[in-house]
Amino acid sequence: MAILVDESTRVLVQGITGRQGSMHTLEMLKYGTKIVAGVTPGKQGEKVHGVPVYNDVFSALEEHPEINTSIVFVPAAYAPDAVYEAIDAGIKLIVVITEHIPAHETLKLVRYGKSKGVTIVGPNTPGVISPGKCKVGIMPADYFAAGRIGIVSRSGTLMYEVASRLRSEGFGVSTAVGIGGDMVTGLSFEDVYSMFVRDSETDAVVLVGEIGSSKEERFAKYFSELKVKKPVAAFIAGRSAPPGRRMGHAGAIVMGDVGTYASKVKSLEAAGIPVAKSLLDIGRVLSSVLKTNLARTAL
Amino acid sequence: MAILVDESTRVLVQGITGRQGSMHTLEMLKYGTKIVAGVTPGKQGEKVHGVPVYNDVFSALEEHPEINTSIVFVPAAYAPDAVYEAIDAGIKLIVVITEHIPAHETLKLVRYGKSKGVTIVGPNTPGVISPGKCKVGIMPADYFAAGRIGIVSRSGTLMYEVASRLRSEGFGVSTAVGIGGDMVTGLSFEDVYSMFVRDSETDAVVLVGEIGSSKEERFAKYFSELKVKKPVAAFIAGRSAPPGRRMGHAGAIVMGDVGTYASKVKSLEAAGIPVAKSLLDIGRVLSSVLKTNLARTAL
Amino acid sequence: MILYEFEVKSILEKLGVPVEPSCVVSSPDDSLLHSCLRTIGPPYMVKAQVRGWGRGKRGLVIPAETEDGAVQAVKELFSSSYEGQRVRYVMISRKVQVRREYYLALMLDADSQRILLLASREGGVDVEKLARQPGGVLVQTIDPLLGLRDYMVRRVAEHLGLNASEVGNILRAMYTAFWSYNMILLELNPLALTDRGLVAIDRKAIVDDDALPLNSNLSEFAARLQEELSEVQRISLKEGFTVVEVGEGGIAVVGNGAGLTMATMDYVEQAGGKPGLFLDLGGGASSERVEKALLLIMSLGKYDKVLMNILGGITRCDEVARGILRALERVGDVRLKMAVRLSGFMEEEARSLLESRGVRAFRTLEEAAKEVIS
Amino acid sequence: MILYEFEVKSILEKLGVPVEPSCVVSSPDDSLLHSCLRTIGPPYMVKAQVRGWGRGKRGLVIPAETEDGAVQAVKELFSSSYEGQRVRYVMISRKVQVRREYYLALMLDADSQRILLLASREGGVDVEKLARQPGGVLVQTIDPLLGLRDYMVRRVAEHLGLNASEVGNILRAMYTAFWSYNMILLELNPLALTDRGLVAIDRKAIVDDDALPLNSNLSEFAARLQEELSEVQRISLKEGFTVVEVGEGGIAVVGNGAGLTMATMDYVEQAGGKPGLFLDLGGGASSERVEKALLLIMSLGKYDKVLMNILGGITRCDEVARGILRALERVGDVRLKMAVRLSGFMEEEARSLLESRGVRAFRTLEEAAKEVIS
Repeated sequence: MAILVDESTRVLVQGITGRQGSMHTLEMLKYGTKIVAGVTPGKQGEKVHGVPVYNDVFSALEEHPEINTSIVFVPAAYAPDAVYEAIDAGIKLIVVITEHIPAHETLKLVRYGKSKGVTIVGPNTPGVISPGKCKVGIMPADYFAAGRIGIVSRSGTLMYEVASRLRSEGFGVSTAVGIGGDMVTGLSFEDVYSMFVRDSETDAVVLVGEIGSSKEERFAKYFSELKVKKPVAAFIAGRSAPPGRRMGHAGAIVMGDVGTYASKVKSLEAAGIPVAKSLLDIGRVLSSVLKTNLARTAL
Repeated sequence: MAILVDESTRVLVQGITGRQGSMHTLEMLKYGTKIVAGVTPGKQGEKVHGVPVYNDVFSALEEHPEINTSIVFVPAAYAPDAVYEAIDAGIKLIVVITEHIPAHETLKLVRYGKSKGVTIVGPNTPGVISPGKCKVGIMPADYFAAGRIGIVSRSGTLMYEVASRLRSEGFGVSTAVGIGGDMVTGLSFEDVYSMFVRDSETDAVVLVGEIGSSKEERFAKYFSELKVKKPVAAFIAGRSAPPGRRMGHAGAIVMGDVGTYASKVKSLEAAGIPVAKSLLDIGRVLSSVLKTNLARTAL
Repeated sequence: MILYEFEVKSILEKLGVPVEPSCVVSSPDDSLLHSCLRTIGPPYMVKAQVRGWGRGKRGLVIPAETEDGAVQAVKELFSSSYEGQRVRYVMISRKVQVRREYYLALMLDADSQRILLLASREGGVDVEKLARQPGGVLVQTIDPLLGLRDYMVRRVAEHLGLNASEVGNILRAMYTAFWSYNMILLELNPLALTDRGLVAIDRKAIVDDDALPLNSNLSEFAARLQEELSEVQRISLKEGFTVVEVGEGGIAVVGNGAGLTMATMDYVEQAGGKPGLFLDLGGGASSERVEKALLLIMSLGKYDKVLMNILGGITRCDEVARGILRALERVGDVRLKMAVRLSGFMEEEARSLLESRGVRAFRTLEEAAKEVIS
Repeated sequence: MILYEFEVKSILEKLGVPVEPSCVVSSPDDSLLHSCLRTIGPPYMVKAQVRGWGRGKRGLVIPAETEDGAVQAVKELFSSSYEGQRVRYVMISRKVQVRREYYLALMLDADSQRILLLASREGGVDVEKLARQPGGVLVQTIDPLLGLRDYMVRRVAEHLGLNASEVGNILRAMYTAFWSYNMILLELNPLALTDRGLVAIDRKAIVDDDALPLNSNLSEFAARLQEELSEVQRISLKEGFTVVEVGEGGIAVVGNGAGLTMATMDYVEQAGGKPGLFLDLGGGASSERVEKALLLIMSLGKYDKVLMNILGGITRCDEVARGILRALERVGDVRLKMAVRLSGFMEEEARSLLESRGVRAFRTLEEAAKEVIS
């Protein structure tokens, strides 16, 4: 099964003729991802690594109705429009690699996507990989061995680091999802975790967080109230970072004192999620949750 | 069971201090509907037929968290705002009695409601009644005997007429739903029918349509493609009406030749739905579908 | 309400859509006519302003090469009519050299409950034919919560083979107009490609009647319509009646609610009667409104029978009865044969009121109809 | 980017929010100062313009009853500093007679992924305290697809006990500003009730840095910020680096990606090292950007060790290696102790490039960290 992407994924690349789009189309093709079409306005008729290019998403879908996923490499100024087009054309999973999309744009976009039942991964995400099955993203595939651990991460390269440490300790990954590093993202930790809970190929989840915002605290609260769970091990980056600035009074009113390393670790541990205190510790912590929790959470 | 409204319905009346709002609050109370609060800005603290009035929906919900349904009597200029407030406050069923809300406003409103999982009945609807259980609307309750026939109608008074004919021929109603007479409405025939199909207390459905638009043709198409069905009998008003005007070329492009009495009857009959040619015929047609279809559609 | 072409033109022009020079006169003797013709310069297109479609086919658009020809055409058009209505305004436009004609429209589609943007490479009267070919007309859905996005502009420009920034300006103006004026339909047909770029040389719009009292942008147009209304239409608009002449019969069918009134009329026809007038009182009719409706019917002088079918609910039967009695009192010696069917809220009160004055009130439609058909 | 109060004031004023008369000077000798003081008239509030909060508590707001007092206050403020930064602008406002203070804010809430409208009956510094009481602060969610609706205005006005039309004008202007200037936060604190109605006498805003290159409404403010940047900040902004001084340690930690760089820094600290600088290269760093980052670190003269942790992906390891070598070449005689951990895309090429020039490249973070900590 895996989550979000697998053997049945058929991919459209938006912004396929750009430097990043073209390079990662090749990388994804090498990995075995089924890329069936690309879009760049004005470039209809061209091919990129053998993939046909269309002027717009509707035209691509007319020729390739099997497309069910899009990956977006379009620059920030045009990316929202590209995503709206994909949503309106009926694509239900859209992975937005683009960084530096203004938060207001993303806010509207994500809300619109949700209103149409569309899953948006990102923006500012490395994407999604289900090792051995499909990669819709820019992550180096080598770090990700196939296996039964789900990874969900706010950060890109840190996700690779964690995956590579898991691999070196003998753990493989069912699916790894970068939710994206921006203020506003299409998926939350909760969203991805709930997919892992329903996935028969995932035994446990590694959550990779970082300081700032209250995404981890929210997940901890959600997790503590869940009835059906799978074990979770967490790692939070930013333990040594100096305290950041708050957003005036409004920040204090809305967020209170959350967002710090201490607050995140406290929330997660209180919810029963052990937090690896060092990158070197992740494998050990994961092993421990797998042992202690499997019995009571087996589905 | 019934659909949309039943014994568990707890109602908020928006615009409760107005003439219509107040009069129908009384009528609904007499019927046994559980009206727990009303809203009129600036009238907090008053009572209407014993029902407490609040300034806004949020305040009403704070005091009466059991509210799950709202009925709106607010004049057209302010009605959209009232409905947005009810949606944002988390009420999941909103019956909009108000007529003459501009179509553009309704279009946005209905789309917004759908994006939040809210069911909007109307606008320009007589409302919903599940005889013997609950009435959230302005229909004269006497016309509706309790029973196992679902009614869905575009028209208000014609729905009463049909219900009263059914009653006089011994049929009772599980729930009667006025979807509303406007161009844009929250519910379609398909939406209501699919609820009736899932309702264990409904054996068959009477569809009351009229000329104009293609709502009946769309229902016929939907019905013909359904796997699980309950019997339907239809009546269409406007057989004797002179042909109306079309909306320029755009109308012809989008709608073709649909919307006429002949087109509606043809579509419905082709889908296997008999159409009563006269008001006097509805009971007979309903009896016939109940007999012929029950065996194969029993759930 | 269908807007006049010149009204739509003024809206679009304000929003930056390229249009041809033109002016409008309201009579053949309009003092502005000659200065107008001189300012615009030949050749001309002289166009009757009508609230509807199919003007070209009816000879209501006349090209003219000279000032004299245009004056002639203006005269001719003012003596013409359109669907029984005299022509009240004539527009004189500079005739534009057209290289190609396109079709662009926005409409509120009741069925998909979305806004549709329609675009065709073939403008003018062929659009409907073209629509039957696959790909002939591009239909782009616009979500009302999202609005017009750049990708939609690109698709339309692509389909038409036109410059995206020029098409974008026009589409954005159209979309703004569509919302600012509560347009249910806005058509540019044709949108002409000329040597100087795109020009919208004909344009039509329907605005939502329900927006008239609420949207002040529409007051100018509503006031113009108001002036043109017949007495019947004026009263109907004011009272919220829907009145339609449906044939040559002598029976006026009155009901509360469009569906019920239609069904009543259908029944009359099936039972062998000849309906001539359809009058929907609308919801919650007061005695005053019922009285006005009946006086209206009598004033038309064409109907000798009235069948009134009222289901009480938001409407009170006793109010209806009072209205009937007041109307009958007002006109005194009545030739009108009247059958009333009343049911529902305050039915008994109504029945006794009517019968105390000798008006028969029936319990069923069948009985009442029999009375007027026989 | 945090805007200056006077920048926010100009935005709000244009949108019709009532504000007090004021002017801004950029030095105590500003030729405008005296005419400004005369135009405004006493009494005055003299306020340092800073990019941050807590100005009042730090004595950076000085009331003055007379022109001389104001001149004195201006001088004093220009010789003050705020978080290590000198004060560059001082605003002189007419002091307003305040009957009551309120708090109004709009913020983009990352967690609920909605826009929040916050309103409190108590303005000024008590807002945070008030927020802890139930009902102390009204929090109204605004759906970005819907926008500000009248019912929200009514709720806020009700909560504050103020006139809905006055509050509505202010809220609508705030909401427009919020979107037109990509504000992540907009605070009116306090919004003052005076004898002449509501006046926004202090205001703060943060705009989204990602919008700076895209939203031309922000260019004026971005240009002002640009002038104030240190060399390090200027280069960081240009190259897309995130640079933070994190302590007194001598180790500069460089990584590609914020999460990875933070985790690297965490590891260094846990292993007993003392990080002094955090530098995130961002995604897809080219050799030029890597070179610039290293030159930047060296130019600061505070760091004798660099730990670079690179996971290839969108970034190519060989590009990173080339950047390192170019930086080392440029500075010639290097005192810097450098440990590089490389992994991923083009790792082997990178390793051989580096090692051919005697730079050690490690396979694991542990090894690389050991090198700089020891």
